[in-house]
Amino acid sequence: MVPTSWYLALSAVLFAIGAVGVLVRRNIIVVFMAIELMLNAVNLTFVAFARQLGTIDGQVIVFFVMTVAAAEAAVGLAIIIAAFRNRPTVNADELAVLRW
Amino acid sequence: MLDQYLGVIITFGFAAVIVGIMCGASMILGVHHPGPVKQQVFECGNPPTGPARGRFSVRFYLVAILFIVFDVEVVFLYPWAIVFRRLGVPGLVEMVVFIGVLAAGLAYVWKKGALAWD
Amino acid sequence: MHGGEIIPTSTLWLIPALPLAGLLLAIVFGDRKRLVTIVAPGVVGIAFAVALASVVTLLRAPAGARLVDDVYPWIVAGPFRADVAFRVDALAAVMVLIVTGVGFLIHVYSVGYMAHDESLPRFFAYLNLFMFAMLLLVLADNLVVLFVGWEGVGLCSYLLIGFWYEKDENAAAGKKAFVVNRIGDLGFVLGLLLLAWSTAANGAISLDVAHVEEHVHLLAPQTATAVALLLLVGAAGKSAQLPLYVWLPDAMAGPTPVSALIHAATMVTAGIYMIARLHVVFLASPFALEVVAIVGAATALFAATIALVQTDIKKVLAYSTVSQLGFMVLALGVGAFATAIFHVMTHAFFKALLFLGAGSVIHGMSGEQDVSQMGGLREKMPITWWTFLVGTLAIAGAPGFAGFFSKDEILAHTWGTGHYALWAVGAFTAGLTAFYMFRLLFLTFFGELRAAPEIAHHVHESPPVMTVPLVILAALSIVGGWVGLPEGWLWGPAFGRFLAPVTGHSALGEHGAGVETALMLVATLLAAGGATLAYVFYVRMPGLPYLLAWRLKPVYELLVGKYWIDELYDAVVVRPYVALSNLLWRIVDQMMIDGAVNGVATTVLANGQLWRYVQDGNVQHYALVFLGGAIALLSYYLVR
Amino acid sequence: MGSVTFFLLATALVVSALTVVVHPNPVKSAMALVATLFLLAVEFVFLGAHMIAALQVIVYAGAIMVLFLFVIMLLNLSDEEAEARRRGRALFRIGAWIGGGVLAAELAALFLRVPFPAPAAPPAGYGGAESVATALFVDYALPFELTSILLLIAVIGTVVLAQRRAS
Amino acid sequence: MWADAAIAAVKSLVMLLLALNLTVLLLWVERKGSALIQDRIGANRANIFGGILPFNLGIVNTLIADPIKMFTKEDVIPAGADKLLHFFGPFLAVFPVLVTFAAVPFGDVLVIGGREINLQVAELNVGILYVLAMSGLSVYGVVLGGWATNSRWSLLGAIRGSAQMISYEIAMGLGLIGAILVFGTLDLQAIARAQGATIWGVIPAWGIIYQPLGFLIFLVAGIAETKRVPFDLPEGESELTSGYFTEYSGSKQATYMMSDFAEIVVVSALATTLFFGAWQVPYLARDGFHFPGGFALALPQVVVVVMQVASFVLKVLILCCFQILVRWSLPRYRYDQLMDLGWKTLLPLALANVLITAIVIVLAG
Repeated sequence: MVPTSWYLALSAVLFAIGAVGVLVRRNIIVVFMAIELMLNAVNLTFVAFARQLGTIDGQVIVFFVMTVAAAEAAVGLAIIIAAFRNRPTVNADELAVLRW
Repeated sequence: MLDQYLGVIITFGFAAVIVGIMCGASMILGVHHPGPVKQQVFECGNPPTGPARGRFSVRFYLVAILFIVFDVEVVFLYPWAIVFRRLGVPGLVEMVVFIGVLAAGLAYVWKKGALAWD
Repeated sequence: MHGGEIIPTSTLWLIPALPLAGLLLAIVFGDRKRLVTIVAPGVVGIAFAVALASVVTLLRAPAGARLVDDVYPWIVAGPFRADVAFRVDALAAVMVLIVTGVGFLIHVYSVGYMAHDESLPRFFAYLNLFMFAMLLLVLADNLVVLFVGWEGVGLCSYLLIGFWYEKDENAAAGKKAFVVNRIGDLGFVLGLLLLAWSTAANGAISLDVAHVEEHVHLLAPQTATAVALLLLVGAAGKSAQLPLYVWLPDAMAGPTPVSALIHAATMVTAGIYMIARLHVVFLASPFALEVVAIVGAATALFAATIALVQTDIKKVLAYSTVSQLGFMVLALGVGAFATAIFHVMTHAFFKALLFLGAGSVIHGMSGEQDVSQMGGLREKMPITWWTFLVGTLAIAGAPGFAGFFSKDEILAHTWGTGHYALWAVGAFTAGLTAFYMFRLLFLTFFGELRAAPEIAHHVHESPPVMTVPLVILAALSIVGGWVGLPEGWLWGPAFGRFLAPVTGHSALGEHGAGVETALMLVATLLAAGGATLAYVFYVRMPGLPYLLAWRLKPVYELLVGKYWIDELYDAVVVRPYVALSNLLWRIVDQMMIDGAVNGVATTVLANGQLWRYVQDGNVQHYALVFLGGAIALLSYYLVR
Repeated sequence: MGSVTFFLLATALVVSALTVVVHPNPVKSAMALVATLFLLAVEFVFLGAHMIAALQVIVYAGAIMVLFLFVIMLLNLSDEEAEARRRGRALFRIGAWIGGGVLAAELAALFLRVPFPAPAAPPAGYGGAESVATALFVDYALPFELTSILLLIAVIGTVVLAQRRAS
Repeated sequence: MWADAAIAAVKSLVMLLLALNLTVLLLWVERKGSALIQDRIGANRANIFGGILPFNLGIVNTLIADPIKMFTKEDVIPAGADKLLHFFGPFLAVFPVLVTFAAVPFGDVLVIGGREINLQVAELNVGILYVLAMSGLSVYGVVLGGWATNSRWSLLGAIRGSAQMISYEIAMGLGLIGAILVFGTLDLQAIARAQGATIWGVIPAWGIIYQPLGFLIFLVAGIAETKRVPFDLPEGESELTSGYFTEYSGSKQATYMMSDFAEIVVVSALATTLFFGAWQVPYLARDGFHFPGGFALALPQVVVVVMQVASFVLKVLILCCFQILVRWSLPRYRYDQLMDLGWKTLLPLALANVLITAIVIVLAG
């Protein structure tokens, strides 16, 4: 049986990689993917704790997290498309102006 | 609980091997004479015009979004379908509301013409 | 002395009101010169008549009486009360007659002198305004009204000195006069306030002369000294005594009638009149009196020495006036208040005469004032010559003339009260006076005319409107002295007796008549010596003065440079003052106040600039901050 | 299951996650993310969450990543490495990487320090379709209904945003 | 532990070979079938044994000559294409499809030496979800194929293809839900066994009887998923040349072709498992036939298994031929008609079907 803390450590590493992705990448879509990665790391912790506690709640919450992530991805990318239409760039720096 | 997936893993292995052979075969067996003309993108003979990866209408993107939303809906339906017999009427009511709301979403999209392929 | 009979009248206000009316008329009919030349002198003449009438009524009244005209209650502020009221007692009577009389003559003279000047109306308006202020000062029953007059004359002297303001030096002279007077006035005001404060009794603060005289005993010795000294400062400012005399020589920049009227006859005597009026205060502090005497004597000697070497005719007369004023202050200092006023009167006559004479000479010489350019004017300007001669004799103290009696009385009183050293200074100065006056006389009227040819053939006698006042003044310079004969002669010191009730008796001390006649002989000898010396220097051997000047080079330079007092004041007072204000302006204002304000602004701006980089809209920068925060939080839990 | 397989799987996961972050070409990083999600699904299976693993593949790998690929193609994104190395960014990148490393280390340290007891053997059918379904529709009925509203909002939002406005 | 692995390996090999052979067979069926339909001869050139037989069924042509030609062709990769993605395109197109067979049961239980071997490669508790997941992955094959070749037309084809696939995936998913409602489980083996029962003793309880509309939606969506006529817009379009795999040659193109047929087989297999009683032979239980009239015929266990596998293969074959028949008889849809069908008819229909089934189940108790 692999101890739960290993899974948690693994999810921590994934989360950190996602965070760095958000910071480092200049292309917003890749930043967005990094955020999805962070979300999945969190899902991993949920499932790991679900197994640790022996209850099913963790997994149900992952269920809802996925739904929220789907909705978020949909709306987020819609925003990026709308932004792209006004200013043909996906570079995070050039979208520093709070309005377009 | 691993036994369930033993078969899956093994099938993955065999399938990967078979498909790998199929895809890679011509690279190994085939002749190698790359030429500029041969490597030209095929456009019914005339030289390729415009940027290779030109942009296209946002319509497809909308379809992808709708697909996500309704895929999630389908995914919610599956577990419901399994335990429906035990849930009985309350389960039905629950699902009717769920499907009703999403049908409203579909109706909105339909009326807004997002699905109309002009 | 006090509490003489009060005769209420209601005509005294007319005396100052008439010149005021003249002023208003001059303003209204400013454009019609002929009318102004008639109205202005006329008004002063009428004022003289009214004054004469009131003096006659005073003479008929018992001794020590005074006419009081209470016009209206001017200031009523709680315990303090000041009314606009006029009084004519013996002292005021003399002064008002001098002011209106001599004033009238000078007005007439000015009509001729200023005839060709296009801003004549403005001149007469100022003159009338001056007469109004002077009469206010002289007739004031209340020291506040006196002070108003005091400031008024200061203003008019400024306006008249700077009459020809187109030239910068005239304007500068006007300003200098005004500023120095203001310094004096400051002392005067402080004196008045201290006086009012310390003589307040049973809840009533008042500056009425009567009230002050009654309550002067309340003054503690050192307060009395303080008040007296402050009043002395005021008098020194107005009557051009030693520390504050510098403005008078420069005041010659104004037209000559102005110098005659203001800087000889009337305004400069205001200080003397004020001290005489408040003699009770000075008597209360013997130390102050000593100071007054010393100041007087010192000024007299000092001014006389400078007058020896002046070449400008008006400058010589100006220093002579300062010197004579020194004599009057000396008289006050030794307690001979009546004698001082007597000298004021005689001085008014012959000094006005001399100034107007100089004016007519300048008029004739078409503006030339330098004595070295003149000479031999006896034949060309006979009347001016004769009247000028009478004036010179009078001032030098030739026996029988006005100056003789008044100056000797001063010297007698100085000796009488035991101030032997001061007497010596006084006598010596009298000798010097004779010397420089005759020097002036010989340089102007004897020898050949040294002016340039175009000026020379223009020289002519002044018109009658100028020469008639000269003749009248010459008569007065002679007759004026006979009012105050020494004891035992004919009717004796009638003038002293007349003023006694107001200014108190100044005993001649134990020596009596014999001493006075002896002193008179000594003074006359000195005067004669001075005159012959001048005759030798400037008529017999014209080269001698230059030889002497070359020999005593340093002394001569010192005198010509007027002891460099102006430069001294400039260096000691003006320059440091300017430097201080510059310092204050540059350091305190610029650096500290502005600096502080701007400093705050710049620091805020700098801060703004600094923090602007934090919020640059780049989401990823913000995310990095998030990460930092998270790490910090976690490290806390790790460490705990 | 053995820790060997865990480590193998973990390294594969970390490597694919790193490629997502590092690779300049968006399409390649997207495919790397798909691989990561797939490996995570396998992790879920190891953790006994069969249902969630299947859903993960269907929803995440199957739907969301397709959308990402669509958007990448729609916007015709070129490789990014050209301007990624802009001079001002170097310091920032290093800072970010160090920050990430420290965060990972701290979290891992915290988790590894906690003495988790060995988890009890899960009940029959744990993580299977029935158990998740019953929990979902009985205990979490309200959140279930809310997700439908959430999805409705997402649909409306997207249509409004993506439509070419009159301007 | 190793015995299980061995058995599993054998089972997966059997399944994979079954699938591959069927795919290849279909190739021939289509070539010859379409020729038969269109009254032409079809492929008959290649002939190894010099025309021993009077007629040439073209089997050699399509089953041996073509594959060999495909594998030995030069692999041309267009300029500017992404080498890695160029390889993974076809790989991801076929791999998920082959892997789906792991969940499909092809028989009941085979007893060898006391061990009951479940004739299903992997008894997955989440069977159908696994199938759905794998079918979702095949979209990447199309998308990557189009993007990798750096050609505008293939990109357009890929986008259209993937849009079509994802639109019909939902309909397919909803179609299945009706069946699951009826059977109450996701495990395909359980569903297959459930179809062994009979309704009123006579009619075999196959899915299609309970879910005729469900089957119809599933089949249509399935055909659309395979992008075969009448839905083969991505490659058949006149202006898109041959869609997203125009730039592929040699074995990669063969792989793409094969993915088509593999998907047909998968759709048929799923359809049979869910709607046509999988390996069930009417009235056949493990020990033999039990006819409604009470008449029973005992059969040895091996014969029963053979019959079950045979019935499964037969049913799949029938469905495949049906799909090929459909290809050569229906005209091609226009793209907007295609999408409208997907979104505006199939989806609402499927939702309705689900609701009706639910209500019926609740009422019927």
